[in-house]
Amino acid sequence: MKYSKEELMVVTGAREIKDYDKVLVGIGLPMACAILAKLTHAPHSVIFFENGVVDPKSTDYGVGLADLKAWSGASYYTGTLEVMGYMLHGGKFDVGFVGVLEVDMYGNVNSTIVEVNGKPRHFTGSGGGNDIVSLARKIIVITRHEKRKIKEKVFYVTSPGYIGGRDRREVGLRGGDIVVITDMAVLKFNKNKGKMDVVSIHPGIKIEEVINNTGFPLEIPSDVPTTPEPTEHELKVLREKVPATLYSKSL
Amino acid sequence: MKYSKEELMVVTGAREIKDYDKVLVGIGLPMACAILAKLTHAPHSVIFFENGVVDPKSTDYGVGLADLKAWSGASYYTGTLEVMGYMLHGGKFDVGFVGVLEVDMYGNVNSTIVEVNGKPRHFTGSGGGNDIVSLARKIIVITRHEKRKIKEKVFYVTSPGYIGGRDRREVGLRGGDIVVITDMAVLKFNKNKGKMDVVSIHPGIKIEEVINNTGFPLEIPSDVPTTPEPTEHELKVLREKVPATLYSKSL
Amino acid sequence: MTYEVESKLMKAEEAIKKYVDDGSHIAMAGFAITRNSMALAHEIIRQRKRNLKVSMSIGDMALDIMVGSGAVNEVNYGGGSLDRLGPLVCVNKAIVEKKIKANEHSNFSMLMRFLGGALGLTFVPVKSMLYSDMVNDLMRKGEATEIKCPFTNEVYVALKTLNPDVALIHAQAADTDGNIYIYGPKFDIKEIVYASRKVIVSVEEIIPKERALRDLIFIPSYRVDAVVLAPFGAYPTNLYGYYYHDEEHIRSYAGLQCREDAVQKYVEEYITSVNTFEEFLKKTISSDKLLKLITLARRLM
Amino acid sequence: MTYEVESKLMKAEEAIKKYVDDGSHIAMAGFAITRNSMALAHEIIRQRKRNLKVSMSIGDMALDIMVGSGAVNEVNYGGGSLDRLGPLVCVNKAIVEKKIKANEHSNFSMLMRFLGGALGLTFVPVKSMLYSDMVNDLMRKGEATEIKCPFTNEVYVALKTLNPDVALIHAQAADTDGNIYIYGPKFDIKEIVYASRKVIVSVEEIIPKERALRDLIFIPSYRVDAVVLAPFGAYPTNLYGYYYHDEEHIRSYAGLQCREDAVQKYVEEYITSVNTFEEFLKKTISSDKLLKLITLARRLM
Repeated sequence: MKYSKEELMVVTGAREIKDYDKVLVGIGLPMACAILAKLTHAPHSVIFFENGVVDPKSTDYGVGLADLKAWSGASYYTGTLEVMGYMLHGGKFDVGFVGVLEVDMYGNVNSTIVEVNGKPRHFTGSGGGNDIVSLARKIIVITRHEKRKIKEKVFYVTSPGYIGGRDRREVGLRGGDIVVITDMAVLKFNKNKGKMDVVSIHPGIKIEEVINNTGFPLEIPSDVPTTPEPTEHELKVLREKVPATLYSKSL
Repeated sequence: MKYSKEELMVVTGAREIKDYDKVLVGIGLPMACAILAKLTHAPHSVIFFENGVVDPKSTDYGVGLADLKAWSGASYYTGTLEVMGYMLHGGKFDVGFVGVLEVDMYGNVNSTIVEVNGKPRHFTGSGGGNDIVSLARKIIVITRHEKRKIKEKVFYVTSPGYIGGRDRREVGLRGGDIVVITDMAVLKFNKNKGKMDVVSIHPGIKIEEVINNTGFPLEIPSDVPTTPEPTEHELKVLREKVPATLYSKSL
Repeated sequence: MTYEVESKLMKAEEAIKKYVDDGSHIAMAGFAITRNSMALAHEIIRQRKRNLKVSMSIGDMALDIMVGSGAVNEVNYGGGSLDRLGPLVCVNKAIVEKKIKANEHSNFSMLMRFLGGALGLTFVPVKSMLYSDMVNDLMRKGEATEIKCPFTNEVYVALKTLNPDVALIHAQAADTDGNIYIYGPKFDIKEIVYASRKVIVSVEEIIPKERALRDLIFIPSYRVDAVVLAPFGAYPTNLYGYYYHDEEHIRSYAGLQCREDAVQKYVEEYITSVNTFEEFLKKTISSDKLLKLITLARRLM
Repeated sequence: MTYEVESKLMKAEEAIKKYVDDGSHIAMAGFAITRNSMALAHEIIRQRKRNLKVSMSIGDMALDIMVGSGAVNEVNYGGGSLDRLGPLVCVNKAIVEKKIKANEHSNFSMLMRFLGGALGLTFVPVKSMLYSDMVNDLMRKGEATEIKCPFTNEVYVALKTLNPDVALIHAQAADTDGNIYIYGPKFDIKEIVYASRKVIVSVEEIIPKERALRDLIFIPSYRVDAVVLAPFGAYPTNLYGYYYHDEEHIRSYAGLQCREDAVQKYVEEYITSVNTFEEFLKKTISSDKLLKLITLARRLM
């Protein structure tokens, strides 16, 4: 069965979610991952927005976390204290997704400010992003694979990764492992190398493409694993039940 | 108009409450004070229980804060975080009443444990008492005037008064002045003397009676003020509208 | 049709077996003579759990009878009583006789220890308890210390936060999705529920989701591990909107004065000689009195 | 018959005059394109308040237009946007051009600064923001510092708490006793309301106390200083259960890119050339569109 790169990314992200996981998401690809997981292998997972919306069941998630369309069918409405405090800061989120402008070789995330043509340009800022990266048990970053996005050093550290290439817990952070899912590969932190490293390359993507589109040096062995393809069932559920507006053309 | 000593105590306590005050009470004499104030000079005062009941309007307050009778007609139900946290610890209570087993010359309050016939006997403990004494803008203690209750030194400091006779703010406490209303007199802290002192004696009570029934030395001048008597209006409202079970025979 | 709640629905016996061990740290949210987790406390006593540590803001009858039965060896609490029906006879006696390790607090200090635990903090600052004998004792035990505000240099008490193994809550209702409804004052229920690792909620009734108002959900389904259907599960204490307390029964309990033989007799007569809380109710309360308590509570809503 | 709410009921004009001064510290609880305190923000701009400091967890359109109009010189916030309808054009530009002092936080850090303020603490510990450039900046400014847990020695960020002069909240309803009802997600409204010295709440409607459910009260009457009746008072942003956002209007606002002339024109056209928010609505939105936004929001409840 053929599939788009976005479909592969959603499936890859969904597989990071286990049954009964509590998952903190934003609208877009992350929400598609969470919905797909819930409709396939993780029926008891629970989806949260940082503003207090729990387990919405909509057909159209609109333009973001503040869109009433994204809240429709929620099982519970609460507030920031309960979601970001008791759940996230309390160590109860298994998976958190974050959007990024840039991510670097230490997993540091920038969602605040970048240089465009040599001039600083300010974007959204942290929102719950820093909280998620600092505190969720597993952090998933979904991004397009480009040199200007996957860098040696981010322009601004909104959320800290593996500080100085060290284990996150060692330096007092509570956030767990950071998984970067791009349209070319999956990257995780490699303890021995002290930096982010490719753990699998998507089907059809060449090693050189990944190296050439990454802003820091990567050493990828020729026997690097291939990212598992979506199953027919996953693709069927994704196409039939997950709103395409969440992930198609969303890169 | 004749009145009982309990009636005088209720009226004296009620007068400590100003209009618009937020008042934290327990069942018994304190509740009678709060209701009387609200029905006379402080119609906009708001009455709170530490468990989250706000402004009950009952005809029978039953046996305590946990009696459903005491909650009847409440305008709002919330929890401990809002009442003891946001309101009390947040510095928003103008008046707090506390029950005591003993109070001493520094205003220290014991509601935990006393010696009975040389053996320790444990009672209620702090509950919200310590929080009130530590944090309310004005603290009112209502007690029978006896040597074993108004002492030189309490057996156990549940709630701190004027530590070592010093100003409470100076030592880092946030609670305001402590007013002790007994069946004989009103006592407040005297900065110059560094201890609790009589500010007025109830009508008909002799100076010697007060001195003899107090467990620490008092110097009471012969021109000590007399506690103002209840007005006819106060007595009328008290007798007609405040449940007598709250204050009669409650000492 | 199956409902989500069914996957968590169990008898008190099973819930206590599954989630409470000897030595467990238990949190409860009763308050004096209201909303006591009585059905769950009875089951703990019936299963003869030992060396329990109980943390609660205001001690109640459930705590007292657990202490009286010998199930408890440590208590974190903020004081407590049976209101004017009596003192916590067994707790008070156990403290004086040093049969339990009692860590005394103010009400708000206990709340903050739970709040901090819920928030994943390892300490919380409070202004309560400064210069009290309570804090002196807690400091000796390593549960508290002094801390200064790094900005103002103001002195605070720093308290260790609490993450009990299991919370025992008695609530008015669950819905068929497993969400919990708490009516009336909320005490510290939310903080306890999020501070604790596991959460057992006994409820008066299970209502269809369609009849429940989403805005009234107090504990979301995802936070609840076991739902125990226990009508009159707070008896003889009261439950807002559902039943008034049984003054006679509580007074007679308080009258035992925690004399060992008397308390043991109470435990035998009412708890260990029966198999379930339902049997206790059947044995203890007439339908006539039950209806009176229900009617009065409804009138007081 | 007079109702308690009447003593606090006032026009937006009066409420802002009474409680907001030049230099005031304002807290708001909007979130991107939902529940913005738009009627109150318009009034602030109309009264040409200056040098305001605004604190809010997630920046929204109300904040952006206040910054764009020149009313604000300092912002504490946790990031923000108009969701995918656009960025906070004026806030982003003002930060880059250093026209405002911007103190950036994470969402939860802002919440904790409010929670701490509500609790009367002078500092709060958080694990968020460690090793970030945000905390470096906040430390330079004296708003944050590092602190260690006195029990575990674990490192935390200590944040100064916030006690804004006035909170601006937009709510669905007040009742005739002056209690406030918030439906849908609650964000950080409770913490902001208790952290702030004064509280202005604009509401869609005032409902008879008898029709209101006491268990749904979210802000009690005693905590509210002014109630402003402002139907559609969050427009063009949305309000749960009441109306959907006006995508066209917000997109066109975001399209101004905060070019000075364009924003000034927007402010003149929609805010300062009218006397009230009602006039703005009359001028801006057709009854046809209004009904569509209402209908859609009701369907999405």
